[in-house]
Amino acid sequence: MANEIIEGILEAIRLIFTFDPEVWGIIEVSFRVSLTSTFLAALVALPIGSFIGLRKFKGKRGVTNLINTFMGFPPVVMGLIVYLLLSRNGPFGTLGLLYSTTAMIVAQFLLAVPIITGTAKAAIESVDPALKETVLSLGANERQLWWELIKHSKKSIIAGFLVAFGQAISEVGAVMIVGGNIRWETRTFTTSIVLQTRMGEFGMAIALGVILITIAFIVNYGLTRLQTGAD
Amino acid sequence: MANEIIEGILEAIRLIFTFDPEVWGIIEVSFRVSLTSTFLAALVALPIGSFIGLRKFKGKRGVTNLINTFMGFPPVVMGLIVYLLLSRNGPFGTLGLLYSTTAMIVAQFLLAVPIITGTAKAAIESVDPALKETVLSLGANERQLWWELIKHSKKSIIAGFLVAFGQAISEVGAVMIVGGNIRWETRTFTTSIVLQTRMGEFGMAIALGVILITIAFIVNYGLTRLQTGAD
Amino acid sequence: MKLLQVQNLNKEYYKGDKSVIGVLSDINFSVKKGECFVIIGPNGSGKTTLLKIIGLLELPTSGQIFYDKKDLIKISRKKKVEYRRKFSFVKQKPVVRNTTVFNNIAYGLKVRGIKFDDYQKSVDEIIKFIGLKGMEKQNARSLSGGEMQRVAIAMNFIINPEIYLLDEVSANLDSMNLKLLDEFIMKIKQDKEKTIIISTHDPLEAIKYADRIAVLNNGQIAQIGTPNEIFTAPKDEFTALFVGYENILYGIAELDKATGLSKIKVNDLIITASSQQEGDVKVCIRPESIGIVKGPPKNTSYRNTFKGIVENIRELGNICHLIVKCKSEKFLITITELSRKNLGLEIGSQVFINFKATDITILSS
Amino acid sequence: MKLLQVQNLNKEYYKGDKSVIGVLSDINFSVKKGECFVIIGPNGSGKTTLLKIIGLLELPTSGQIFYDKKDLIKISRKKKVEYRRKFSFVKQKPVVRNTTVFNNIAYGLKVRGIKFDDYQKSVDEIIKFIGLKGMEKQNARSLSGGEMQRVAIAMNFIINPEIYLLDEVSANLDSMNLKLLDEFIMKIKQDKEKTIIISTHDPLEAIKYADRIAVLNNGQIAQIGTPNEIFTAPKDEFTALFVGYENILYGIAELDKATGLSKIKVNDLIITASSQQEGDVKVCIRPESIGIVKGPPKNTSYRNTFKGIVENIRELGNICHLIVKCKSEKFLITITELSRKNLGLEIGSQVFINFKATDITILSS
Amino acid sequence: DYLNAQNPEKITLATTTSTYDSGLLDFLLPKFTEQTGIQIKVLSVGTGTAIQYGKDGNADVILVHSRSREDDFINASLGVAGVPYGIHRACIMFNDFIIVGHSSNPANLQTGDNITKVMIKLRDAMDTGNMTFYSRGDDSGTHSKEKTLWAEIGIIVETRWVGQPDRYTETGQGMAATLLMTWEDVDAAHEGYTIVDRGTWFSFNETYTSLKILAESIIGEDLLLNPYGVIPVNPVLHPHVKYLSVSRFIGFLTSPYGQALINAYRKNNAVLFHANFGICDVNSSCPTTDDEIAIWTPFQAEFAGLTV
Ligand SMILES: Nc1ncnc2c1ncn2[C@@H]1O[C@H](COP(=O)(O)OP(=O)(O)OP(=O)(O)O)[C@@H](O)[C@H]1O
Ligand SMILES: Nc1ncnc2c1ncn2[C@@H]1O[C@H](COP(=O)(O)OP(=O)(O)OP(=O)(O)O)[C@@H](O)[C@H]1O
Ligand SMILES: [Mg+2]
Ligand SMILES: [Mg+2]
Repeated sequence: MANEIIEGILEAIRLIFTFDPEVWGIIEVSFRVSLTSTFLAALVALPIGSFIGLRKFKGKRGVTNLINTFMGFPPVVMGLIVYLLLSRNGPFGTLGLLYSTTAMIVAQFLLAVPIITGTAKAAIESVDPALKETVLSLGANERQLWWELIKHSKKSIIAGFLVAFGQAISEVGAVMIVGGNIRWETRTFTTSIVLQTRMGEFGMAIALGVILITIAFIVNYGLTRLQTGAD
Repeated sequence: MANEIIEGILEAIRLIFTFDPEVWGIIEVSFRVSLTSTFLAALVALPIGSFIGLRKFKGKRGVTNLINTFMGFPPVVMGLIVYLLLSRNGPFGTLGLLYSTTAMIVAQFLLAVPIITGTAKAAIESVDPALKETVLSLGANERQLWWELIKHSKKSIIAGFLVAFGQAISEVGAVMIVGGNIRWETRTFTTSIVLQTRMGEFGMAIALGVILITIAFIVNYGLTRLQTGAD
Repeated sequence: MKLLQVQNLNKEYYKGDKSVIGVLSDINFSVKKGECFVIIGPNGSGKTTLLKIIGLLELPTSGQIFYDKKDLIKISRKKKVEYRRKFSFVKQKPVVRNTTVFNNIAYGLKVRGIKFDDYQKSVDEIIKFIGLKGMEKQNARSLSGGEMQRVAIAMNFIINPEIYLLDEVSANLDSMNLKLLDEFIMKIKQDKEKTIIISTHDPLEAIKYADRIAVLNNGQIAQIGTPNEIFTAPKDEFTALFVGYENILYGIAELDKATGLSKIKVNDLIITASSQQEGDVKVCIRPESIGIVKGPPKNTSYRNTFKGIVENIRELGNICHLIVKCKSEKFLITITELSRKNLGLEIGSQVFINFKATDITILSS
Repeated sequence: MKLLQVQNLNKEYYKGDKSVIGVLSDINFSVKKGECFVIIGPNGSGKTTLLKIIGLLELPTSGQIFYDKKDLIKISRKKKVEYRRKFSFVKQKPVVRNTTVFNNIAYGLKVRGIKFDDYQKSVDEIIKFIGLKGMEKQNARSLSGGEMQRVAIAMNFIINPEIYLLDEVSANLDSMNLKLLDEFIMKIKQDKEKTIIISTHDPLEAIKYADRIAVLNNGQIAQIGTPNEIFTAPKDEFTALFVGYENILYGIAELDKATGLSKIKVNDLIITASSQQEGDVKVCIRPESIGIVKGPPKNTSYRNTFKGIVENIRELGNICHLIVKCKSEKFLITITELSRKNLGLEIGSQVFINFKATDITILSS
Repeated sequence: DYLNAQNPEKITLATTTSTYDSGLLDFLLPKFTEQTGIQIKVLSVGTGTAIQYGKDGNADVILVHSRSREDDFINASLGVAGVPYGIHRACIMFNDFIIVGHSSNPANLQTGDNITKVMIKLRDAMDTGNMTFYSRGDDSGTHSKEKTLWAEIGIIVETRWVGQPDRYTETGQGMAATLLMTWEDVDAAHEGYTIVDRGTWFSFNETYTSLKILAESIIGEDLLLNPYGVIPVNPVLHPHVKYLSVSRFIGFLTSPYGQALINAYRKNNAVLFHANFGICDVNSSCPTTDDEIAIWTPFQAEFAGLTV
């Protein structure tokens, strides 16, 4: 036990400082795919989430339920669905996107949207209605009101974003299926870790985990500054 | 494409209504493990998250960063760590917990704790400080204040819980490693889906996905009532 | 010209136990352009609800609100923003955005698409005016109660709306800042294009600002009229009890350089006041401030003494209300029953009324 | 006995631009058990901050607060809860929990571990008392401004603390509910075990409730004294300008059954008032309400006429302040300069002062 | 679960995905349980993991197909303090590897090409950019075999096509996924080839109809054979393992009854595995030693007389 973990940490340090090109490639793919997908998801999910949070409409509870359910959509199934769509005999087969980082971004995007939508909705709903009234009475239109509420519930929204990013970067089922874990191309930290695990190289798997966590910590440091910052 | 999905849905209906014992066993294991782990995680994470959210202390930003990072802890790595701990030659090997649902609960619990902690912290921090003052001035002690703030930020906290549950029920890396995907014992929806996918049974994989999503919807329905309820 | 017309307005809420409670019922009134309309009523009478509905922040259960003949209740979401921009709304409990004083005050202009360079000066000016110079960069959430109230006022006044909705706007303001508010409101009243609707539970505030007053009781309008009508001739007991009594006279003030006092011509009376106002004014004299003497008083500090006839007497326990007519003006006077008996006052008695120049309130109108 | 002692208290905040601003500086005072201590000051003078520090809701930058000789600033987090339970704190801007009126009012008792059965009756009673019967189940967030203020008051009064901290407690209350508040406070004042600290910017409120007043200006205490000291002998210009002037006399009232008026013995004077109070009272007579006549007045409605000697004259532009001593009491009187000249008043002149029974305010003390 | 761990009537088998996914174990194990009452928990994982589980004592017995790593597993000098991780390997069956690719066959593989020729043709086609070879790249039995084949023509894949996934794609995944990726690669310029065990191939040949067998073992050549070995975990190293029950299990697999069952198993009407315990000729890859045969023979008695 202790062996593998210490061995893993030492290996992690070695890999980082020898600038192993394969490891750096994996870092690049992992973060590019997960950051892109989460940001794109935020672009789509924030408006949707806040719309649902702001408005009252028939069937709101149903929609809420659906979002909550899709927060737990199994990545493997999402991977399968995206695979079937991009497969050579699927509807988008001719695009030739399968086994590319684009496909991985699509899958993670679809997984992140409900998470960000759900947390944004809850955050917007938690805002004091008096603030909403004040902003409206000052002449804000819907878009401006929306932006105000987003700013106001920044903390919870960033927390939601971080959860989604965390899930994306640590997710393996979907990227494995649609990305193919192709060495030098679509291999990410997690698919790599799975591979090492399958090979019984637990030490190496942990080394990769250590590197991933370390870099994620640095990335989060930036995002967290937003959260604990100005506010 | 359409084939597999339609086939999957039909198969899902058939499996549910023929009361296929294997499928029901899988349902039982999946939900028992994920609900238990998420509830236990909430028990631990709510106090921690609100403590961090409530108090000001040195190194708070560091702790926040750490929590945010651990929100994205790769399940596979968590699986490995728990494996190493519970392994026969690991520190807790004599308990013989490996390849049991208990081991799966432990792994998912560890994954859920940071998610719930992080969202609870953000939710508690979003509460109007004036409410905090009022509650304190009425003579609430720390525990009572804490409970008040939790109730107040119910929506965001439930959203965080739902995210954690969603991740748990759809997670595959950790349960695969520590549970072993043993038929009739530790096989869950997700490990089963992976197996079916590996075997090229995409229709069956999707059928299981459909069932999982449907039941998750029903479970969430209950939890969501809390969220949109009284408040 | 009726700018705003409220018709058959009703508002109901669901109580905790799901029973329906009517908060406003069958409200009808209209407000003219340039008018200052004050809604006065006790706590819970529905003032805030009414203002919120007018400000398009809440929907009525039924009824119409016409603005320039357009029914505001029925218009689309998008149109509502457009109309909402014609209103400003100072809330009873001011809420500020979690940002600096400057940004809060500038917000209304910013959402209207005005650029920083174009609003910076006017925001700075209004900050100075409300006495918060030097606090521009302070987070508005950390302001004191009165400071926040002033920010809320500035926030709403800077957008220069058609109609000002002011909900208990003077709450939390100390006497000095109240004067500031008076200045603000008087300035708006001078602009005949601007309309003001104020809610208050303070009769003095109603007198100060109102061209017309609506008395709200339990969600219904008890009386609408000029301040003088309301304060000297309340239609029902509720109004009488709630608003109290006050003599309100309209006149033209001139400053007497020699004495430093104002001479106010109210019809055929000349009233002396220690305030140094000029022009059109409202003269308020509390019924308790006026004394009655039988013979013409001499050698007193009372600057104002008029001869009159007791027109009416209303007995109210140990005190009574007299209506005394002096030339063409009527005065309401409160004295003790004992005094009345001692002086042998009856309807038709001739008396002299007395009040001090220092004991009247002059408001420019 | 000094119950609470505030020593060398300072509070600084960081402004937006990180510069430090002192909000309270070198505050020193002590409050006796059973006393009603009023802190009066303009907006932003630091009243709320001071109350929050006393209520252990905020930490001072430096200084001590002794409660029964124990320094509250230094005690542990846990002990703080214990001491906080000796205080109640009605906030300037009431905040209620997102639950029913009943639950809000009961909360303070609930956190003290009292069981539902034991508090239900008293909560119901206080709800009735504040006039919200029938609204128990309404969510307190949906209450009107005045209703919420009353809930906040009830919430804090029901816990029966040692010390009541009331921050601008009358804000948002209409005249009827103000009377209710008066009743509440008077009831507490009768209990000599209970101490009250009130902050206000309204001099009349200070007069109404205060045993002693501290005038706060810009974070510093300008003057501490009895209402009479503060209102008739303000130490500096700020206090004079801010609190204004008022004659406050202490006496014993007796009801005269025949006339329905009160006779109030103030030292060697008997003052007649139309209010029907009895017992220890405070008599407030505004300097503007008192008139001066040279000869003894006859046949007037002025129930109160006293002979006196002008002791002092202060000229203030077109008006002046006279101090007139009638037997052993001194009165501050505002008249116009013109009147003074006309009457030829000088220090030492003999005059008669006049004021109406209906024009004085009687407060039980 | 805790109780079950103490119960000798339940043993844990760590095996590679190919045996489990082919359905063979689901066919065999109930028959064993029926006879003995011993239940078997199957962990179907990668070869490396299965071996690691064995080393860690988390499995009682392993079933894998990677001869060199099996040898290491039972090699005393590579164990703990001279004690090997596993003992008494038994080779119970084999199947064979085939090379599949798209029917357009840009590498122009011909029936009858011997394996060396096949590998050279593949290398040339890859070098001209006409095809992509999909390698599992996961150190599995299949991957080891593939590397051996390249080594036959002097190629060390770790260095030859490094960073050229257009020519040599390492999927790092299981056989099914690799086969799927081979099939999906429709880029006419470089179509996919891969090496696959016949068992897995029969699970997919009806789905991936554009893939064809383009090369297979010719008689007398054992390079493409794929023998499976079963090894009990050494009870000296891990006293908690249920060595007795494992021995009965191996007795079952090696017994005539077990061997007949293996031969009888069909998927898509094809025989996937050939039983070979104790058979010693070139075509069975002859892996079992006499010692091993001697050890397991007594345990076969229990299953004598049973027929399929
Ligand atoms: N959402 C609501 N649900 C139930 N009752 C409500 C709601 N909003 C307001 N009310 C009730 O409607 C009545 C009128 O409220 P409103 O705020 O208009 O009073 P107000 O005249 O402004 O009083 P105040 O002077 O106290 O501010 C109150 O009794 C209040 O409790
Ligand atoms: N967190 C803070 N940061 C910076 N300045 C603050 C903060 N809190 C209060 N202040 C400033 O301290 C001063 C005193 O505030 P305080 O609320 O005590 O005034 P107050 O006497 O209660 O006034 P009011 O009558 O308006 O309620 C104000 O100028 C306010 O802006
Ligand atoms: Mg109101
Ligand atoms: Mg204050």
